[in-house]
Amino acid sequence: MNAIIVSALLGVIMMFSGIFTGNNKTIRTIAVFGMVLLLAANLLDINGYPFFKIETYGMLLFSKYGLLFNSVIIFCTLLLLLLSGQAIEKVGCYVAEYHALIFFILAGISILCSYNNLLMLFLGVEIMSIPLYILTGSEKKNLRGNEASLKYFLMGSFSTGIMLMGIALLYGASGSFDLLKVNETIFGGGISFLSITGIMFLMISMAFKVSAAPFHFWTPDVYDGAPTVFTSFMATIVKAGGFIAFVFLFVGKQTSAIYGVDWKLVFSLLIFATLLVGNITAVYQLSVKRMLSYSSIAQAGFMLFALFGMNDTGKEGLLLYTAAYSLATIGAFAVLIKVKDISYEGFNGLGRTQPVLAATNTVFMLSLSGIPLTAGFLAKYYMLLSAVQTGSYMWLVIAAVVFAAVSVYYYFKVIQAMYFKPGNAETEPVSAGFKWLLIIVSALIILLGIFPQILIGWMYF
Amino acid sequence: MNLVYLIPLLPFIGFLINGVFRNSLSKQATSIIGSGAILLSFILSVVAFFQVKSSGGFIVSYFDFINIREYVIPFAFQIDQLSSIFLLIITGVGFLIHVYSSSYMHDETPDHFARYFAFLNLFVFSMLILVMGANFLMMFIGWEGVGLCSYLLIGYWFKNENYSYAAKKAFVMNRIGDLGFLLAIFYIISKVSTLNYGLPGSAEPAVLTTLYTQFSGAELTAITLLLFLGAAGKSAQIPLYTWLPDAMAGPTPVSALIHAATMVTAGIYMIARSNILFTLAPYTSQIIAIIGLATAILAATIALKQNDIKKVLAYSTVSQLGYMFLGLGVGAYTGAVFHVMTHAFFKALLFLGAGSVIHALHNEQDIRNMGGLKKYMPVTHISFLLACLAIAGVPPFSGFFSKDEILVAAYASSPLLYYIGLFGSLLTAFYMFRLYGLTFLGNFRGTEQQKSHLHESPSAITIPLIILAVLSVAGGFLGVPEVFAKNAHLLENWLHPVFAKSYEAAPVHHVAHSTEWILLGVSTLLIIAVIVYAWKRFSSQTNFKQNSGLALVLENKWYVDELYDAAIVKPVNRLSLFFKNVFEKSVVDGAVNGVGKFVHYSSRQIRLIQNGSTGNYILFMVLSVVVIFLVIWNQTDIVSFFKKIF
Amino acid sequence: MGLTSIIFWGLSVLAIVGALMVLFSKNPIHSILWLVSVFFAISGHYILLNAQFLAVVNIIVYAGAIMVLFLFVVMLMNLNNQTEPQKSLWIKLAGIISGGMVLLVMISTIRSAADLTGKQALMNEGDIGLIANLGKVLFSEYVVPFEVSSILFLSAMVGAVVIGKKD
Amino acid sequence: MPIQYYIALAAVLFCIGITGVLIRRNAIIIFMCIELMLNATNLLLVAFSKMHHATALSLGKAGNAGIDGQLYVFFVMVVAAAEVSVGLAIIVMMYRNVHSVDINFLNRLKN
Amino acid sequence: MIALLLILIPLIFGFSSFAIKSDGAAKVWAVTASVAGLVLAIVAACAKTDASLLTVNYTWLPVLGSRFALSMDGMSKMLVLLTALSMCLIFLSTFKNNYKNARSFYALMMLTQAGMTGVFLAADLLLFYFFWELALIPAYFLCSMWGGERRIAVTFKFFVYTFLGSLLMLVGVLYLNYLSPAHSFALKDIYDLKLSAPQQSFAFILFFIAFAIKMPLFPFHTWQPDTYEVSDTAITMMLSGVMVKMGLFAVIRWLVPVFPDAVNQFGHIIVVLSVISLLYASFIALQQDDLKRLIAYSSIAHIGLMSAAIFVRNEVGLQGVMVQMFNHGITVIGLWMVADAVERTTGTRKFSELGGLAQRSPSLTALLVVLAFANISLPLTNSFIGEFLMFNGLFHYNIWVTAIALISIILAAAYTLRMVQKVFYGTASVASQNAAAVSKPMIATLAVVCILVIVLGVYPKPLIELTQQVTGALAAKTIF
Repeated sequence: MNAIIVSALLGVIMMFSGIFTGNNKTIRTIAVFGMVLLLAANLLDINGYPFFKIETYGMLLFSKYGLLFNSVIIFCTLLLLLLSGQAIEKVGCYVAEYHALIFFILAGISILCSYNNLLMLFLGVEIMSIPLYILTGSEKKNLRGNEASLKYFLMGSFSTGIMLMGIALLYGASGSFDLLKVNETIFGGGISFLSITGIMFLMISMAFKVSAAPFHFWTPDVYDGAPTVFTSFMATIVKAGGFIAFVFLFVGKQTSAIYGVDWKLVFSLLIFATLLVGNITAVYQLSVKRMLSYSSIAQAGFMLFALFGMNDTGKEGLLLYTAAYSLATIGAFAVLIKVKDISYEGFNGLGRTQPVLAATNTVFMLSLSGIPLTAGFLAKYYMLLSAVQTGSYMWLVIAAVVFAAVSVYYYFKVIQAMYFKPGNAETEPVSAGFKWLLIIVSALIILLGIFPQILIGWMYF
Repeated sequence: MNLVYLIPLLPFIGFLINGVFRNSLSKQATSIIGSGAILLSFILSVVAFFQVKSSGGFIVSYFDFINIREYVIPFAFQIDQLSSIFLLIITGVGFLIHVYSSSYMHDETPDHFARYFAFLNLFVFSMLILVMGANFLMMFIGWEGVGLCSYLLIGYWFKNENYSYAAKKAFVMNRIGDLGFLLAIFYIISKVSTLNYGLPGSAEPAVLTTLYTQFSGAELTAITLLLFLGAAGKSAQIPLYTWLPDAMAGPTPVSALIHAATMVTAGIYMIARSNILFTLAPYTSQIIAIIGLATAILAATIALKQNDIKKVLAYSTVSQLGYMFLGLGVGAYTGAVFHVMTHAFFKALLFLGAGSVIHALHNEQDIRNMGGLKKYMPVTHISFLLACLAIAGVPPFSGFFSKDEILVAAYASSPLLYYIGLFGSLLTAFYMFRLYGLTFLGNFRGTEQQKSHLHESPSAITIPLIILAVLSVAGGFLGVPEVFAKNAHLLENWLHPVFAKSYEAAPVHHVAHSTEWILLGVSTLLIIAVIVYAWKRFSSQTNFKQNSGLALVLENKWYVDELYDAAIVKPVNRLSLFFKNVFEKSVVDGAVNGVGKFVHYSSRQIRLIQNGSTGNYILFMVLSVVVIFLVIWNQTDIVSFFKKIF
Repeated sequence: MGLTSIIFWGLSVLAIVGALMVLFSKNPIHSILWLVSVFFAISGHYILLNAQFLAVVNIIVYAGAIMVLFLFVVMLMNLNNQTEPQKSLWIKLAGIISGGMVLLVMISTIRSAADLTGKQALMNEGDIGLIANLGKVLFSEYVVPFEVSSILFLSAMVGAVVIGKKD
Repeated sequence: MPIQYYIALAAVLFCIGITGVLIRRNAIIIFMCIELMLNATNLLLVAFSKMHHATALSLGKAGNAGIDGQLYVFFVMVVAAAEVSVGLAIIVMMYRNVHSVDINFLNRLKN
Repeated sequence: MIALLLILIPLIFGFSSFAIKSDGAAKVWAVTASVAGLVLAIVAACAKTDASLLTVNYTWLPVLGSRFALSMDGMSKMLVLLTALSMCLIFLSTFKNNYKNARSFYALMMLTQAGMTGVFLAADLLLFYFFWELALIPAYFLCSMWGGERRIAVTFKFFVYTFLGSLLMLVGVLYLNYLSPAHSFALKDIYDLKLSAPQQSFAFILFFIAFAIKMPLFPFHTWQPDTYEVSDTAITMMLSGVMVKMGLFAVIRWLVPVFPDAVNQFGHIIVVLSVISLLYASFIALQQDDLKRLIAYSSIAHIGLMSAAIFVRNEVGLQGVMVQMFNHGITVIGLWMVADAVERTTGTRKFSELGGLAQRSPSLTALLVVLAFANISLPLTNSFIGEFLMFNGLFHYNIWVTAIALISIILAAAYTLRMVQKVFYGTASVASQNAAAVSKPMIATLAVVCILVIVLGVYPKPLIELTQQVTGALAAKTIF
């Protein structure tokens, strides 16, 4: 609860800060401190110090897992602000509003981290999405931004419609929106085609939110068109929000074969399609930004394994995966923002001109491609483990690793460009603080890659 | 007895010194070290010989070469009657050739000179290991070692590409034989878990003394055939003989030492050593006899028309080796070893003599450009003549005794073998005296410049010639057949322990003395007749017309090289090129790259779906929704389908 | 067939026809007006189902506010028959077929849903749709989502400002 | 009324909405079709709400049973309103820049 | 403790090497580290089985059931020794070479060393996988940064190929972990697994592909000649001398004992594949025109034999493989040194442009000849014992397979001698005439290699004794 209220309040504060000060730096400082505050509030919540005692009538249910997930998300947002905060200023003149929207989105994600009612799910998803439409189009004169925004909006609303239809059908089958009751009715009763269809629609709309193929079409275009800093935000934090919502719908219900429906089959097809589209299409991209957006699809394919496995390993793994993936992607985008030319050629020779950027970016790429000793590896490991633990669908696991090998192709192209190709990559001026921050992020990635229990252990202490 | 290890070690030390300090040693020092080491070895060999004589053979074991749970192969030397004879031949002839070389190779620069001696020493070392080894693996070590040295020495003049090609050919062809040898070794070791020969007469479990009884007949045949394949490679028998004539690319003393006197007889040593196995495998023995004889005849026919002095000798060597195999095949092991010994003397002599000639003529090797050297090089001439007589088998020269022992044994086995063999020895007499006649008789046919430089070789060359000539003449008396005198066959008596088991297993058929007399008489007469004819014919020949018909075929060695080239070398190379350029690139790597290209291609295709049109996106999404529903409703079928596949 | 049924069928036909006309009107203004009529029909259904509050809200919010906003925008852009882009026939056909397939999927769901047989929607009675009841529940059990939706509005407001304000 | 009728009606409207999204190029019309889809679900929710109420009535514990559905509809309308405000803002912004609302012109971002 | 130090030394020295400013200092630093490593490895190899000295077992990933467990048996000792020795030889022989950005070069070399050492020491499957990859990544950077023209593409192929293999292995790891009742990765627990035949087959294939790519075995070998050709020779030495042994090691340590039934089932196919590999590579080597490619193919051939000898599953063959792993490493490093010397002095590797180098550098020629004959496993060179035992093992399996495999010794002689002939013999080509002098450290190191070749060839007992126990234990467990 702390996180929802604090982030909403901080959103309001940010809104007004724009009125009281025109200084972007001040606004950013406020935002960073606000974020720290938010993180602290959420951490306190985990440790059993909620600020507010509000009767939610079962609308929200705070679990350690959800809160922990939320903390990871907030922490990543904090890093994003620290690393790429300056880039937000360059987007447009409504810096305070952008920050406010970010906080509102976090409020939505916080809801998604603790919802226990399909209504809260719906509201959370919408609170998360609507500000994003705006952030995507925040570069108002940029036609690509406009286009991305409109595409995102149209398809997002469409998926909202699908989600509502699903919820309606579920309601029809169960008579309630309460997740527990829904589960009880539909997952415990006899065969109900109404609820199967409902769940399918819900699943499809969630798949849309996490950009799982074949509902991923918006992703590359929107990520490409949006201002890079917000792409980074969307690809990591928002995607994580989508996943946590998705996971709460399915995981932990032992739903592997309700009504004789083998959900694994559906998920396996989704995963396969996602991995295929994400990895294969990323291979041919010329722009690193677009590559990263396809990469985010590909990574989503791996994250979907948590839903496929529907077991605790999957949940733990998703937490780690989110952290690993978000850290690396935020870092990669932070570097990307600093590089003037976002095509692969723009990275040529970065290893010489900006060794720290190149080295840390290498760590990010290694983590994304799942090389051991980086968090990305153990994250993938957990995901595959959760799939293997189901004892079937080994073909999917093998397909996944084959696609992981394909993913190496495009991630390593960046490394190749930075170190092995001749060139003089031009960057914006880079401050020492930025470099140190990047180093810290890489260190975190490696630390998580060696001792994942420092994160996962929190679930159980 | 503890000094036995010095016999091979001394040459090895010589090799090391000459090899490592080749840039700082003077030629004289090099030759002293090189020859001295062999001389010391020789002396020690003599000591060893007398040790054997006084107290029988002995085995000295140093350490476990291979020591695994299943078997132990010691690094051990076995000095017995057989190996001591070979020791003497190797070190003795080896020493002479070292001395000879110190003069012959004098034109080389010091470092190459040292390299030469190092190789020569290394060769002696390997050869000694070969004959001293107490088990088949040790023999194989030496076997390969001599192959290596042969390679190094044939290719000694490495600037000449043909020479290094010949060296390579020699080594590779030997390897074909090694394949058989190795397989035989595996066969033996997997059957009896040891490779030790065992001392003759000893009861300790060893392959050749006791354990051979464990092999079945078929196994023995297999093992012996494989061993013979090895022997055929090393000793230049059909079908693996073609390397030997090419090996004449090396310096002449090398040809004398390695490709005539010692290394090529390793095959005979091997079979003689494992005689019991061969005796018990009559089928193999027959094959050996036939192949030996065939080689003898084939090589002899080729030698008839060769014009390179060394080539003639090379084919002669092949031919003589064939005789030795014939002897082995018919069970005349002593005869074979005897012939090895006498052959070592006279063939070394022939080569050294040829070397002397070549030296005098400044590397002229074509006998058509020689002639009349008799008066310029008397020592060489006389020794060469003696050697020719010896090889031709004129009594009482050494070749007579040894060759006749083999032929008589062949007769005992089958008269047909004898007749063919006799025909071969007539050919031998003919081509040897053709060689002799063209080289030493008549008038000098070379250039004036050569003529002006004609001279007898220095003493370092002539002294070995003389010693060898003496041996060629007198060596035969070590094995005087029973026909002449009872128990005069010293060698037979000496070697008897080694071959005792064979003689027990298959008693040698003795030809009646009267028959033997006839055989000896007839063969001697025929040989002398041929010699006289050849002498007459070639002492005055001056013009050499182009060969045609059979002669041309003979001159071109029955086109065997060409046949091998077309049937084996070219196809192999073509296959190799096919693998390298086509199969590897297009198929194996093509598949790998194809996957990469396919990914690229699919990437280009799949991204076309992402065509930017929102309408299409939504259309795809809607279609996917429908598909997913279809999947859900037909999931049972789909799941069972997947289960079938995976 | 009672009055309720007649009204039900009448409203349903109106809704479907209206919906179809939204699709097939060339002129965006007409589309909007047809959509308004659909909303009215749906509101009629709400009344039929005795959900008066929603019926009213639907008319006020949707038919009133939202559709007027639409109308406003369309007029602002001066869109009409001539400017209206048309998709090619094939695409249209594909769209219709796809939509039809989704319909098939949904209809077959209903037909297969055994647990729905005999279930009736309560017509013209039941007071859960009355504003008093709704209000009570909304401000007790549903107070959290109610408050949360304020965040949504705030963000939408901020968003509209960010997007709409001239730089 | 049998609930199937309502579901069918909602499904028809929903699918007409989908079809509209697919066959129109005008962003505003598409958006309207999406609103149509939302309304179809709203209708369905209300119908279900009444269905559950009826079921509860028949079991004799009516109370506020089924009221959730109607409240949900209320929230959907709220959200829809917010969405419309943002959506139209985006469309207008787009129109300002390219003077068109044709989604087929939205193809700068592809592949 | 030593086990840990063996990994830590190259790791720490490696990372600190990045920070060194001067290239010369980095060189010295690397040599120091490698010598220290060698000393440690020798100490370890000589140590009697003292658990506290040679094993390490720390908690690492409790949530996954993996521990940081290292242990050293004879095979590990031998291979660690090989690694340390190789690095020493590599650094010393290339002492005169100047690499651009030398500190990174040496740092990455040492990191690779740490990874490889870890692979040989790991007693935990997941840890093994970690090290397996840790060895690969720095190697990738090395190959991509220092080497010939096409290095980026070629190295990338190498990387993706091996990485794909490791990922398949990862699936196998997961699968084993899933099947293991204790969900443990410990070597002992993995060995104790009771798997059904289909389970074994499935996991076996996954592991085997990974290892087959690493070894490499026909038809997974195509990355290898390219990579060896384009990367700098110092790196090639490491790859070919040590890294390919990882594949063999892994087969012996993690494949054969774990999946006896599957090995039984697929063994025949793999033996055939290995023999094909052996002959095929030999055939290709026969007509190679590039010195490095020739050595590469020759290496494939040798590895093929080793693989065959493993899968014939008898103690003799296995013992041969053990010995040969070490000896092949030594020999092939020597050959690469020669290749490096040739390339650096003449500037070319093409046979068509070489020839007659013997006149220019006789010492190099002499040393090459020793190595060439070691390459064709002449007796009294180190390779002989291994090949002898392996062929003997093969013989136990099937005489015809052995006979066919033995053809390779003929081919080996043919291509190796052809190489000697083309590069060193004949008349001196332009490139040879202008050849620079070979550096002193290179000659000295080569001499050391040659001495090792001979010494181990004459007295292989230490190697056999070092690995005998492992072989016996393995044989007892799986024979077979």
